[in-house]
Amino acid sequence: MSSKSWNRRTFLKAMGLGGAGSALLLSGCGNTDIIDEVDLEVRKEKVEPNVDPQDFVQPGVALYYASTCRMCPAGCNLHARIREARVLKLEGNPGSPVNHGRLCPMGQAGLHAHYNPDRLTKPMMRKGGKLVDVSWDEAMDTLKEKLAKKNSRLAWLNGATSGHHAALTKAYLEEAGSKNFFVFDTLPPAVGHAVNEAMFGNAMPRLDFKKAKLILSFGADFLATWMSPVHFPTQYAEFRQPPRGTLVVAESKMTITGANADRWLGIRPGTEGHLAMALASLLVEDPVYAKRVPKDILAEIKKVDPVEVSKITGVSSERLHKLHHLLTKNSPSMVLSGSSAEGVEYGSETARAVLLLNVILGNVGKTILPRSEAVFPDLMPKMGGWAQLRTFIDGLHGGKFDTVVVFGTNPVYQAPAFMKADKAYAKAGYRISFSMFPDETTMASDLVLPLDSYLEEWNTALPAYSPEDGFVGVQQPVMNPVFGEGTTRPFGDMMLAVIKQMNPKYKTWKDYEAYVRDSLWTMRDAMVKPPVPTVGGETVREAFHNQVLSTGYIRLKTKPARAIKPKLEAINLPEAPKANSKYPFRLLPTARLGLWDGRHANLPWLQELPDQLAEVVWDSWVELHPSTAKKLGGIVTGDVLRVSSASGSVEVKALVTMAIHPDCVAIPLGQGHTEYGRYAKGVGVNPYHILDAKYDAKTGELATFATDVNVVKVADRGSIVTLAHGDLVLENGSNSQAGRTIVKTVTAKQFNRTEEA
Amino acid sequence: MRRGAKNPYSFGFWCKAVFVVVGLLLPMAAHADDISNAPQPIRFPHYIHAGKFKIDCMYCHTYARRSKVSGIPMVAKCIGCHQHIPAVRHKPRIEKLFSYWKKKEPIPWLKVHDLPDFVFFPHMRHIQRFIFQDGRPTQQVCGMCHGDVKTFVTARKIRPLTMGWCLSCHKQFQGTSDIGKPAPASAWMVPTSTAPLMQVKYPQPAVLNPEHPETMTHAEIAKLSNQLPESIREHLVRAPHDCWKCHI
Amino acid sequence: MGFGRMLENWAAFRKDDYYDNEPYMWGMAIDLNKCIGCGACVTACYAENNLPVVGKYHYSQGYAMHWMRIERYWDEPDGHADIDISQKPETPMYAHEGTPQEDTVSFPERGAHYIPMLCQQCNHAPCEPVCPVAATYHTPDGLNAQVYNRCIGSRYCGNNCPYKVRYFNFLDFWKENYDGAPLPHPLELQLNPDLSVRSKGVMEKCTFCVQRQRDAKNAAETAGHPNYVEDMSFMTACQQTCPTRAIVFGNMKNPKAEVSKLWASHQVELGRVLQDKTEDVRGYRVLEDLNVEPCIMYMDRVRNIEA
Amino acid sequence: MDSTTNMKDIEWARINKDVLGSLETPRITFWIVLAVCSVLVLCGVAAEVYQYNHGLGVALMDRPHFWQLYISNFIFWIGMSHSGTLLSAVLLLTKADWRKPIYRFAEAMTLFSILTAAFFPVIHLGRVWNLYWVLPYPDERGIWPNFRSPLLWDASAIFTYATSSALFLYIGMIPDLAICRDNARGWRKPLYTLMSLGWMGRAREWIAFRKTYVLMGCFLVPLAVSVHSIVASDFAMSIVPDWHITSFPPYFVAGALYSGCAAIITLFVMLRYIFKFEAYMTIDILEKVAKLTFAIAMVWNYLNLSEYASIWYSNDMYEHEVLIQKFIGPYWPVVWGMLLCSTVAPFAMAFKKFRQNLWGMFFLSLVIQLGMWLERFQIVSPSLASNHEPWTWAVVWPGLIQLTITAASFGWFTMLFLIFCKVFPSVSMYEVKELVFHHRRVSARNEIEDLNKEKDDMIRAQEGLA
Amino acid sequence: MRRRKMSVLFALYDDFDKARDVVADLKILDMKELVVEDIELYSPIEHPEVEEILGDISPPIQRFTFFGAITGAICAFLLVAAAAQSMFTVQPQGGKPVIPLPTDLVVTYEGTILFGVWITLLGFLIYSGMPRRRLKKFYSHKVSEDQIGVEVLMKPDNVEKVRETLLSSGALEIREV
Repeated sequence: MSSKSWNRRTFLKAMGLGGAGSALLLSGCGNTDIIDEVDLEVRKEKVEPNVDPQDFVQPGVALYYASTCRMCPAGCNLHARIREARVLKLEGNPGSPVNHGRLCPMGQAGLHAHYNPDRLTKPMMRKGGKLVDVSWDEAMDTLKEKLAKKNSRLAWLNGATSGHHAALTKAYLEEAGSKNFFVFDTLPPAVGHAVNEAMFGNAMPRLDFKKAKLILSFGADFLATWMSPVHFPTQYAEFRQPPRGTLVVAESKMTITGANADRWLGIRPGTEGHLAMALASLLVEDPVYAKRVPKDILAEIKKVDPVEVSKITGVSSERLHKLHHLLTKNSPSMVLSGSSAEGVEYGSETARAVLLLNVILGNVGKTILPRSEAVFPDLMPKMGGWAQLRTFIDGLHGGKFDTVVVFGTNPVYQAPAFMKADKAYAKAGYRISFSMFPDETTMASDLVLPLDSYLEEWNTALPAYSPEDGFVGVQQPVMNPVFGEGTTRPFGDMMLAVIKQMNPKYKTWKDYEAYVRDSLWTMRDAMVKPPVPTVGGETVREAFHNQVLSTGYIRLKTKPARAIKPKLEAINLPEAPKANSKYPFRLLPTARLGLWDGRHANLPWLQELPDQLAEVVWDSWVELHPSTAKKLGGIVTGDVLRVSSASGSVEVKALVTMAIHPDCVAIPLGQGHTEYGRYAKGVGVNPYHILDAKYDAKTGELATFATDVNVVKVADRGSIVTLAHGDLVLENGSNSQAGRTIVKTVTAKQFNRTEEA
Repeated sequence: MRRGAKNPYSFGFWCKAVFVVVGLLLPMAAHADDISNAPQPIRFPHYIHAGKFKIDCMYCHTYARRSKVSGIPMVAKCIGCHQHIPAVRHKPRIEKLFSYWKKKEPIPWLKVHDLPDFVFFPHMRHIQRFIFQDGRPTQQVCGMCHGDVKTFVTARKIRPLTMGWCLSCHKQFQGTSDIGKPAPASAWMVPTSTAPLMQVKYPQPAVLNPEHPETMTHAEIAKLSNQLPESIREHLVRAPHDCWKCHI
Repeated sequence: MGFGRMLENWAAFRKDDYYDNEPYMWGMAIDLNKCIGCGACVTACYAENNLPVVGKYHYSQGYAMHWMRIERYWDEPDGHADIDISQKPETPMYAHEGTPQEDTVSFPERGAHYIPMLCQQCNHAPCEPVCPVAATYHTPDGLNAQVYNRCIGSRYCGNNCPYKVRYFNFLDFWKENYDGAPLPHPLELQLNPDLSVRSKGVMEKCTFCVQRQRDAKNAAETAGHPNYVEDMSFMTACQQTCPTRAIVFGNMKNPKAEVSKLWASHQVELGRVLQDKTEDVRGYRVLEDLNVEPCIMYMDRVRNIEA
Repeated sequence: MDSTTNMKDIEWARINKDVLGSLETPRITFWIVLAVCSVLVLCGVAAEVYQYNHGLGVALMDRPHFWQLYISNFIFWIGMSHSGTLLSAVLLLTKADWRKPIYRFAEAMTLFSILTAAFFPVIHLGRVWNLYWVLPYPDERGIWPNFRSPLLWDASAIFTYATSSALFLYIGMIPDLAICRDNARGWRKPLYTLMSLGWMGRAREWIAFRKTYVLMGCFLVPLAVSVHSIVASDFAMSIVPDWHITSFPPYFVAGALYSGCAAIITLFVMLRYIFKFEAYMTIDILEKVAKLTFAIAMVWNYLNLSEYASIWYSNDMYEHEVLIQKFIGPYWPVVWGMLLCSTVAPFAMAFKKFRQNLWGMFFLSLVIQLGMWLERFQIVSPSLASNHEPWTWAVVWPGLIQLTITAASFGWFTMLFLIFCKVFPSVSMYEVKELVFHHRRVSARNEIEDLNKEKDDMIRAQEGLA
Repeated sequence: MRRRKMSVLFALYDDFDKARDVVADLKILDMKELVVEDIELYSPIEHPEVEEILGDISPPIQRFTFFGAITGAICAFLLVAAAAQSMFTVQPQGGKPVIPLPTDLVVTYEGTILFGVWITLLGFLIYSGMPRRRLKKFYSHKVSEDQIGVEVLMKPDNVEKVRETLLSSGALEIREV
């Protein structure tokens, strides 16, 4: 699969032999241990020279390669630190506009995905009902036989994807003549995208944090799990510089964003829209704002009664007026709507109500900025959501698909129990899974193709939220396949091999690397500053590739964006949520920065990284407010509770915290795997499994925050493992500073006064 | 115990026992440390390369002046010369060398100078200091730690390479003063030649270090250094008197 | 020579400015106004410094080896009444009851208090004088060094550390990893060869990424300016990854370094217990009143109380 | 109640016979206790081996609790050693005769409790195999131990204390060893011959002996005080809240004497029973010891309360926290148990009836020792539990390994002590003889005075007749 | 003049007073005509009175103690403040004053006591003439039990006089060597 000519790739190969086999490398630092009696390997140390490295390769001196992070769709740009052909550390690419040289915990933990001991190393096929290892030849033959033909009954389920993976997949599906391409990813706010699309003409308009004086977020956790865990924090830092912007967060369960808010409004779940409408109605009393909305909607807004709303939401009316005052005083501002607000049956209504505030406040064009249309639409990120999974699974139930390919997502684990995803998947004729890990879906497949990690393969990746238009991140292998030649393979090589059989014009590319290099080369003319040869004796193409690869991203020329003309539609929010005596509490399946939607549960570092608010490690828990705990008969942290909804129940330990509304209980996402390797298997529970079948009316997305549950105590206090592990801390309830001034706080006024200069 | 009965565990008995045990252990201990007789994949004759042909150490161990590690020469380097030496091509070890090359495999040398893993020895610093600053002959400098390699076949560990041994040198070069204030270079540096410092060029990695601005000119450095306090400014070179220089 | 050193030591009796002539004095400034508590720094530290993963059971025993932890407090400390923590909280309606809740519900309406807690590299470090074998000591760079291969594990330093940021290898976490099995292949390939892997019975702690310092100094020396490392030419792992740039690290002997500027502008000075600060300047050092002289300055968390 | 009545008619020969008899035939209890102790020791060895192989994690300490039971045991045993010095040296210098029958085993107790205590810093180390690095010897690394560390002061103090008290014990035994030599048979003969250094009881020897003995006594008293002050400085020199207390050294010394006296009472009763020493270890000696104990108990209580008071009025946030946590925090059973055992219980000794009740005193002494052991635990743990950094507050109770090794230490001590009593005379024969001698003198003088009085009376009567 | 071999008489008494009397008698006898060379008392317990009987034989052990203590103080102080300092690289002093006074005091104190005790022991051994390889021929176990022994050293021709003196004051047993 790889060339034999001496280029950089082969340098990697030559270098990599040490890295592939063992840690015994040049410099004798391979095993690092403070006493020799304890050695990570038993053999006498060896020193293995390079065969024929490039001249810039020096044992003992670290090299940095530019690539792109694929731990989440945000697509941050990386610098990978290489020594002795092993990638040791991932840093952000300082030049990148996405992450400005910074990374989030997941980006750092990419190494553990890459070096994970549970990675699949051999292709597997289901023979006689169970998966057995097979040779690559056999696997590839089967793959070609299954895929390399016209087949309209083929279904392809993909995780959030972008760049040339997306392009290649699209190309293949066109060749195969199948329309069944589904993209499913849990966390990207599909409803919000749809509403943005309808309202502002773009799924994700650019947001200017620097300009905003006030950010009002309705459950948009933009500091952690809302699309870009790194880019938004970098912008947030600017936003907090003097003159310091104010952040107000209205949500039912505190997120990291809420934890950094100047004012956190714990409002009743599912009433974000009502709050927004109330604010709108207060605002439009001022004709300046009123004239920004068309008459019909204005009338609708005027109907809303703030006092009534403050009853519904639990936000007192003086607080409402204070908020109204803030909004009028700090302009331009920015109002964001997030997953927890949109995850209800009337999600798109809520989102529209929230985003309407931006229009009323005249933020559009100031902090909400337009985008120019994509230069290469095929490369644009495909986000997808529950709706597509739903159609996919319905199709499976209807027996519409005979061949199913799953790549980069894990429906069997993600989908709620009522969807019966596993049964549906079992119905498919032939199941092919491209995967790095033995996850639930993969273990249920017929043909399993072990993939290279994103640090081992060529690709391009576009960020889910791109700070600039026409930005393409480049991905290159930073080291050889960890498990050596003939174990794992890049997705691109396999698909290319398939397509070659269907369309000879793909034969021009030896492998996916060549394909990517060529297509990058074709982008050269569209680039803002095409690289020119700097070193003597370097052809233009060599110069292009070297510079693009060492930069790690390319910027494309874009047409100027057309200004946003908001299209407003009528908003019809339902009345306040009905009282539900059987299931009194609202279940909030909240995403964690770290485990994300569960795809990172097999990374030890992230399992050991305490949750940023609950401080719990290696476990699942359910959060309740102290008053709720009291109401349920004195539940204390650590008690085992049964959380049961109409469609199922889970048992999980309680964690009593004040940072949640008493009407709801929150269970974090990410745990509860039944497969997925030693670190993830059997840890915690998956709240998605007990979701009810409720869908957003407009977009048909699953309403993940709309499930009502009941909570009963089943067992007495067990142990719950937190960062502050001490019983003293737990018994003190909220972790208090006990009178010490460990963290001091000053007011924003003082801050601005002293640090303005 | 009955009087007069011969004590089987007499003092002499213990003496003998200890003697025997030590006699058994010593060679084992010695053997554990010394792997000079370890079977290297290729019996590389240093005495020919360094002795007969007087090839500079740093011609093969080329990383020594740039990196923490001296490095084993890449296979390509061996081939580079030997493909032009048909006279020895028939020798079995050369055949073996070429077989490695054909398979594009590294040669699994056994490590001879194996420091404990908590010891970090920067070759680069020592080469810079003794060869490029003092201008001493290479073989003499390398010989300080590696012995007279040009007489060896395969390399042997002939210096203890213990901490005391390191200190014996460092104390000497450190001068008497190690309380906070470093000794000026003149206090311990014995320039044996006035050869100008050799400029060592680092090869350009694929990308610069993250967050690393393009390297500054000496004028800029001088300007910046002038902002340092007077006492810090003068150019001082000194041997480490700080554990963290070698142990982390 | 020993005798000479003895005489010098005696001559220097009661001398306390040994390190004034040293070119480096590493310090840090952490802005709690920017810190969002995401934990990227913690993971970066795991990756850079060969920290073992201890697993759930050992974590519950308090054997966790994170050199850096992010503490999350809910309450406002005393003496900050200007922050109105006594907000009359709203009285929510329970869906399953018709009537408003009697007892008022209280939320942490000002969010959480995040503070990254790592070794403060004290200048009057309480951990240093108590080590029986001098395995922990003060480097000329003003760092609080821990020599792993000298440590015999008396754990006195750990007791004496007011910040409790010294971490002891209670078990051999590399031989008995999170589940009692040795570290599985290929995870060991990730280990950083620039510093050692600690075994059981050894105390360890944050080193300000001394391996990076060493490389930077080597580079500077090779470049011909051994006493000058450019500011930001290298960073600690936590600083480099911090998404909000809340952490700033540098050489405080260099007046032009960003960290020294921050210390100066926030009026925190090394070598004095009670800083004479003008009102409202945010700089402070945790547990300053113990006179341990930390090298890390924190800047107050900020909240807009009009909101 | 005066002991002269019974003491003076003891034949010297009988003294030899009784004490030497104790070396031959103890009660069966001796062997039972010995067996139990050796089993305990074996368990302890097993535990230590396990801990050595797996690391200290198995001892269930955690991050704030870097020190726990090992250190508190260390203090406990060091403390116990002090009473021996008190009885032998202090009472020797103050010429208190009643000490003579019991000071020998008190000294033995001193020695063996030091030997027991010396184990704990070693067991406590994370890397025991590098223990020798604390010794100041010129090694090739050119690094010496850090003498600033109170742990090294401990090392020096304990070394001095162990050797000195061993010598003191040995010197004091020489005349008795001579007696044994003269009467021993079999394997004991060469042993005693060797150890008695050819003592023949010449006047010169006696005079030199007495001088030496007194001089050593003068050394041992300040030494004992210094040793426990240094142990206290392990804590007082740190900045841990509620350790960093100026009054710790006297507090520790008082506590040491307190627990030591209790231990003496225990062993007193034990020996008296096992070796049938009723004639020498008389009830009134027990009562004297009890009075001493009671006085020391009051001193200790005073210091304890004054410590609380000083913390309370010091207005130091951190120390207040610890104090409160001590009384109402998770460690309350320990603290209240200590107060019950060693503050309330000793008041029983205020009553003469109780002081003279043999087994009552035995039980009380055990209670007091339990209390003092708890005291050591509540010095070490609660301060670490609620330290400066609220985030790391934690509670951890000692695990099985720690408890096993603790039990083993008690077994080890008792075993050594019993073996000593079996091999060497645990009652100082020559001093008892001196005691008897003086009592005879006194009674003889009384008789003579009586005779003179009678004579005078007769003379006066005759004068009256005349 | 050529010294003639001395002969020894060893008498045992059951009471210290008798022994004291016989010593007094021997002294009187010795005053009349020089017969007794030397007298030594053997007793199971210490009798402080023997000093004035046998004349002042008090050994100067306290001098040993004194010099031992001084030596110990000096050695210990040098160990910390000199040997340690000369061994220290800059590392252990960590930028702090290099003569830690409390430490010096503590270690010096302990050293003082340690050496003091040992050298006192030395003095004791020297002045009590111990350790002795074997006991004297006439040594009797009775001495270590309950009887007082009197050893008299004299010229052989005075043996008879002394013997009757010893017998006169009721010696239980007399051994001649």
